[in-house]
Amino acid sequence: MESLFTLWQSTGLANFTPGQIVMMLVGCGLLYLAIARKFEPLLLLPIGFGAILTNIPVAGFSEVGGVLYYVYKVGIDTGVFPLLIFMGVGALTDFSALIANPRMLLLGAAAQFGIFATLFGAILLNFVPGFEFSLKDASAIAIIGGADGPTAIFLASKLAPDLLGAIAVAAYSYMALVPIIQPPIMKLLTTEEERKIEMEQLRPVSTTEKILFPLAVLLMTILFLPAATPLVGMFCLGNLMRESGVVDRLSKTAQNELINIVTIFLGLAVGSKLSADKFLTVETLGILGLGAVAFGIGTASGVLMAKAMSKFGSSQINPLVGAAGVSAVPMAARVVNKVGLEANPHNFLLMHAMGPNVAGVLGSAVAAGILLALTGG
Amino acid sequence: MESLFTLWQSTGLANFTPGQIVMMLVGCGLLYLAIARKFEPLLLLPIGFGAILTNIPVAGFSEVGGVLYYVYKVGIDTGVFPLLIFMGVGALTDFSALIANPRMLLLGAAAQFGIFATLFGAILLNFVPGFEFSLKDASAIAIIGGADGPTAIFLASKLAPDLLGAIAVAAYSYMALVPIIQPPIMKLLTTEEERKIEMEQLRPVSTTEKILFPLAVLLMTILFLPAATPLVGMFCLGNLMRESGVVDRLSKTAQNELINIVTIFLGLAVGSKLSADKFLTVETLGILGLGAVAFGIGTASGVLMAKAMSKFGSSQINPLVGAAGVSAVPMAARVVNKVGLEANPHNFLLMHAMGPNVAGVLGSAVAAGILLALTGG
Amino acid sequence: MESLFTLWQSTGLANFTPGQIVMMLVGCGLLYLAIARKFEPLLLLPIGFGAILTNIPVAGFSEVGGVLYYVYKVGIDTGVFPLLIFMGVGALTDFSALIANPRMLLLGAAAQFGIFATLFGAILLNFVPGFEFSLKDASAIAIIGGADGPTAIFLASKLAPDLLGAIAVAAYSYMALVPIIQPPIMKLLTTEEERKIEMEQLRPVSTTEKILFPLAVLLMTILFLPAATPLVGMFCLGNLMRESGVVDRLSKTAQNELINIVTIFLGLAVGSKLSADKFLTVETLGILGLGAVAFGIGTASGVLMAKAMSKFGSSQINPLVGAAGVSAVPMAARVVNKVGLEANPHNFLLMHAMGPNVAGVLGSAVAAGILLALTGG
Amino acid sequence: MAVTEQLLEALNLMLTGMGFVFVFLILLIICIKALTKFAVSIDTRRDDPVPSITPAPHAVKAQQHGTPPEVVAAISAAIHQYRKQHK
Amino acid sequence: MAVTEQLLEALNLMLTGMGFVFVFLILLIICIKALTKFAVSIDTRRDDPVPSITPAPHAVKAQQHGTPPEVVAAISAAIHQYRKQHK
Amino acid sequence: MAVTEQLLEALNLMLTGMGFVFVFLILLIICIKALTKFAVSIDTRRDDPVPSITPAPHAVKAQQHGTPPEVVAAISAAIHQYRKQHK
Ligand code: NA
Ligand code: NA
Ligand code: NA
Repeated sequence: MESLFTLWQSTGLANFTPGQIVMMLVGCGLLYLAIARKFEPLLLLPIGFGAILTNIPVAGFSEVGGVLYYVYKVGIDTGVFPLLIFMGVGALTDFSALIANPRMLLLGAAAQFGIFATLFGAILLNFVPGFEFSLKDASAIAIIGGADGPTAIFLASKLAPDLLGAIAVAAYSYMALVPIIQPPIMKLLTTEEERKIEMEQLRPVSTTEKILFPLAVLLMTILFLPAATPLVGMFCLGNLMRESGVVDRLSKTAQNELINIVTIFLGLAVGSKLSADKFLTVETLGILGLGAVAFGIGTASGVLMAKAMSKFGSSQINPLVGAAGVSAVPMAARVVNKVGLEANPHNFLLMHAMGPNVAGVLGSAVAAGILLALTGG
Repeated sequence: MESLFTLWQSTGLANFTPGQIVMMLVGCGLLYLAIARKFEPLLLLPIGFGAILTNIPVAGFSEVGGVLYYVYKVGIDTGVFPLLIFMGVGALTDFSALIANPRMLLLGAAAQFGIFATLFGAILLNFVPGFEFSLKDASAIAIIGGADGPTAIFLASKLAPDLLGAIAVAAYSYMALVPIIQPPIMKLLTTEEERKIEMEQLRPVSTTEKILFPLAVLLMTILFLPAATPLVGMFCLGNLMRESGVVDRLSKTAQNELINIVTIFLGLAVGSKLSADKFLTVETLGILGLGAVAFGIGTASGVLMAKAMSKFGSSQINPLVGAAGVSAVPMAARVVNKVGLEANPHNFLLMHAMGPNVAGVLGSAVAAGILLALTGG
Repeated sequence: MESLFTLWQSTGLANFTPGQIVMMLVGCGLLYLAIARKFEPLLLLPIGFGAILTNIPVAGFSEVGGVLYYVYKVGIDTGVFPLLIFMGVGALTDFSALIANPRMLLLGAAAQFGIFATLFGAILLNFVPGFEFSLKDASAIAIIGGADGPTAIFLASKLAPDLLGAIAVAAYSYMALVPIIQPPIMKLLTTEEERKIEMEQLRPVSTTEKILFPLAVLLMTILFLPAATPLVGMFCLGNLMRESGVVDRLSKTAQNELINIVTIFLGLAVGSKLSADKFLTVETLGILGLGAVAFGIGTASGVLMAKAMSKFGSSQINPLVGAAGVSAVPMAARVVNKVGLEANPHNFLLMHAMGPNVAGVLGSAVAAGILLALTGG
Repeated sequence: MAVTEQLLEALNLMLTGMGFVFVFLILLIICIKALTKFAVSIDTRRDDPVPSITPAPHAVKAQQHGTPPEVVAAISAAIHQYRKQHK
Repeated sequence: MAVTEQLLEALNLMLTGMGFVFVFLILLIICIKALTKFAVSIDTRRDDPVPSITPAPHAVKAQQHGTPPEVVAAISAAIHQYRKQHK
Repeated sequence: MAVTEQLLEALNLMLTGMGFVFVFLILLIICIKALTKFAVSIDTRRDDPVPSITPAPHAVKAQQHGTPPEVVAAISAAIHQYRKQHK
């Protein structure tokens, strides 16, 4: 009898708190988005599953000795996991389009206005009772506008670990929602004629240029913004391994097994931050709202910048490609291509959008570095 | 001259203890079983090698600063390695046969009687002078009857770390010996006619069912036995990655590189527990004896349960498939198939035995959770 | 304005020290050797990149909390990374040539004279003002003559962590320079006639011999030099996994993904030791000089030993194969083949050189064990 | 603790544990049966009931067609090239 | 800190940050243009300007020839063997 | 410690170390020769002496037959299908 009672006391049924149930439903929702809707499944599946595991009563996944506790400590607290993802993404990224047309970096710069406007917005929210975002919090939230998962996780782990779960979930969710968020804004800010603009074909890029590119990016970052070198440096390392052509076995491993292993654990660790007490707050609502605003502003400022460049520049630019400047690689570039095809069925913008797309990755890494340097990392 | 003496003093010859030599021979024996007899080589080879390394005098593999010390600390002490293996096994397991015929879970339940009977037996052994098993020790030993390596290692690392080496070696050795241990018991408890029974073909299972299955298993475990969620949760994560079809690159990595890397280190770390002072005790003899008993009882209760179900149930069941309920995937299912073919050359039981076989994995994970919950994890 | 000033203060430009700039140029030089000259790119590329990262001002890659700090702590301080590389190299090595002709071990022994002569030379350098090498330092430097990267890193991490960066860079650089360093010495010490000697074909080797070989090597090391068992043991584990044929999936992972992952991190961690204050010293010049001497003496003593064996032994030996005894697998063996072909276009020495080549790996691991045992690990 | 007392506890553990394992797995049987019905209702609502009540699509592809079309295409191209080279 | 003060700081951060991003990426544009010239000068000095001003060689191979020669060779051998076996 | 003393120690280390390396590797030579005899005796006892005194079986397969039978089978099937599709 006594052991039956012990057994009952150790069931989940006897220990659930309402918050845990809600958070498990949130986890199930993320799994639904990942599996049924195929929204960023590589991260939302492990995040959703981690959210379920961390909210299991008694089991103690995220308490000292629990497996998610160790994974978080080793991978997120140290900042190592997002950096390894960045190395892998660097090894997966082809910068040809950007090297061929470096002016596209301006679009990647403009789209970061989503970040800085959101930072301002987050502080504005402090006028609403219940919100008390510090500048660090606001910076970590604003980075959602960078539309880059590992950058968001890296910055949040440094500036606002308590908000990490909500920030990461918002970042990946909105990245998945890019095909829904971006097209209306793109169409609102452009005319049918502008969307029909065809761009001239990109010149081929030599191997030497591709090898020198990551080194040049790293050099600039070292000179002007060392705070961004963890992110940019690992990214450039991955890209150099890819383009140098002399360490193919390392590059392949960084692109596949290593990034896969880290992705599983990163997702679980982020999910482990989705505990009821940290997530079920009014701040999460604010973060979700601000994230949507950030994406919208980023898209808009990218498009407007492209319009300005087309007007004042030497060669015509289809303003749609500006929307790819938020990053969200390669989803945003695909959306540009799709919206472009709707206006002109012979207009393939994909390659042209890859330039601003990868520029957006650099841009948000630079923005993250600035936020780290100015709000104190 | 002096340095010659220093050199002599640092040789193995000058430092061997008899126990170390015996344990190295044990390690060689495990290597022999793994290489020449192909008995569970994936684990017995690293375990055997680890046993040799840990017993080298002077080298200090398992002392602070030694490589096996770190591997053990990081992987076994934390419980992370067996959980990662479980994730990989989940990604490797196809539950179709069980979903098509869920009553097979009863066989997986019955076979766990091997565990609980052995627990009782281990305490009975305390009447013999020299044995002083606590309830925790007895629970950790009994799990050998679960015929599942990572479950045994996980539970032993929590309840009886000192016995871990002997328990793991016994578990893997008996799993390898399944083709020798099970057939006589199976034949003793069944008639020729029973062994000839053909079972109706299993219905096909939909992708939706396969995706929902790991979630359902996890839900039940959360509700009724959170203590089992580390094992069951990681297993279900692996299976969900496999069946969801949206994260194939993660699933492939979990099934291959990740599980391989962890297997090497898990084996070495388990082997590092085969030091003379921990292994060369009368308790090890008891553990080896109890393990054999556990396997026998598990097999018998699985077969008897199958006979009962066949008698009282709606459709006929070949009682041989009950033997697969001990788990030992996929060896036990293959043994069932082989013994079935001996009685009826047209009777392919392999698919039917896969149901109880994977049910046995769940059953022993549940049993491990109960033992953790009741004897204090 | 204030934030502009903060931003300026956080740029690299405002914080560079001259030493950091010099070390970054050294890192660029290593990248150049790796990429443009293809000198040992698998290690020199990550080492060079790590050297750049570690010298970035403000970023703090190698300070507590920085990613290279963690990588170094986890992988080099513990000695785990070089041991895992050794396991992978063991899984990649085919000992057939050495088993068929075990006398080649004598060449591997002779070439280690490069190590011990350099040890003496390092102490001799103490007569020059500015040098104050301890016996431990001298031992760690001398191991460069072993022409084996992981052995050098392992020993340096135990005996002289401060010199690790310079020692590793010297070891890998000279290994890359083997095609330039060795041929003149080989030609100086041999006559045209000697270089034309053709050797009899090697007998085929049975699987059983190949399986027993790593166990025999391990046994000898356990008996006579346990201090070398970390290196030799992991090497033999890798080779046993390879040859046993029963754990192919583990062997493949050890040869590919695992060694690749570790190589990336090992390189970065070694590079992180190339900080200005540790590297830009007169000692580094001494290390570079001594390393060149070590390679030269090792090559010479291998060739001379081969000449002696050919004169006094039963069968003729082409003295060129002695040069492969320094290890630097497989570069040294290829150099032997090339120099042999110059003298006799029908003389393929590659297979014959593989024997002394892998013997050199064992020889330098043994030498490392002796240095650890005698100068106190 | 006296061995007899331990024995009683072990007996208790055996009965409770074995009972719980059965209860749990019986509940799981019920759960799987419910799940199957739920899955059928989802799949029919999606209006493609036939392919979904079969093994996973990729498994089908591999079993039925033997060789995936990309491989066939690659090999066709290779054969074409081979013939050109060996004319 | 009062919210207004925070707001001022945020505004400051917005302007400085956005400005810096633009400055940085404009400098990078200049840097890339210089890099391109440098790369051309390196490549011409190496005396093989034509192939180097094209995409990476392995990419070309995969796109132009469709099937790499090793695969063709392997398949040719396989077909040969197949024919021998099926005569 | 005076440099001369260190030098003596280094000399000592050189002689002891080099001697030990030779002794160790000579013992290993003896050990390998014994091992070879032992391996032959094992292999002959297993009654299949011929294949065992050759390189590892998988290596042989790859070298002799060129293409493993599974690949041949897969390609045969692919060709069959290809022909059916292109009739
Ligand atoms: Na971005
Ligand atoms: Na079981
Ligand atoms: Na060597």
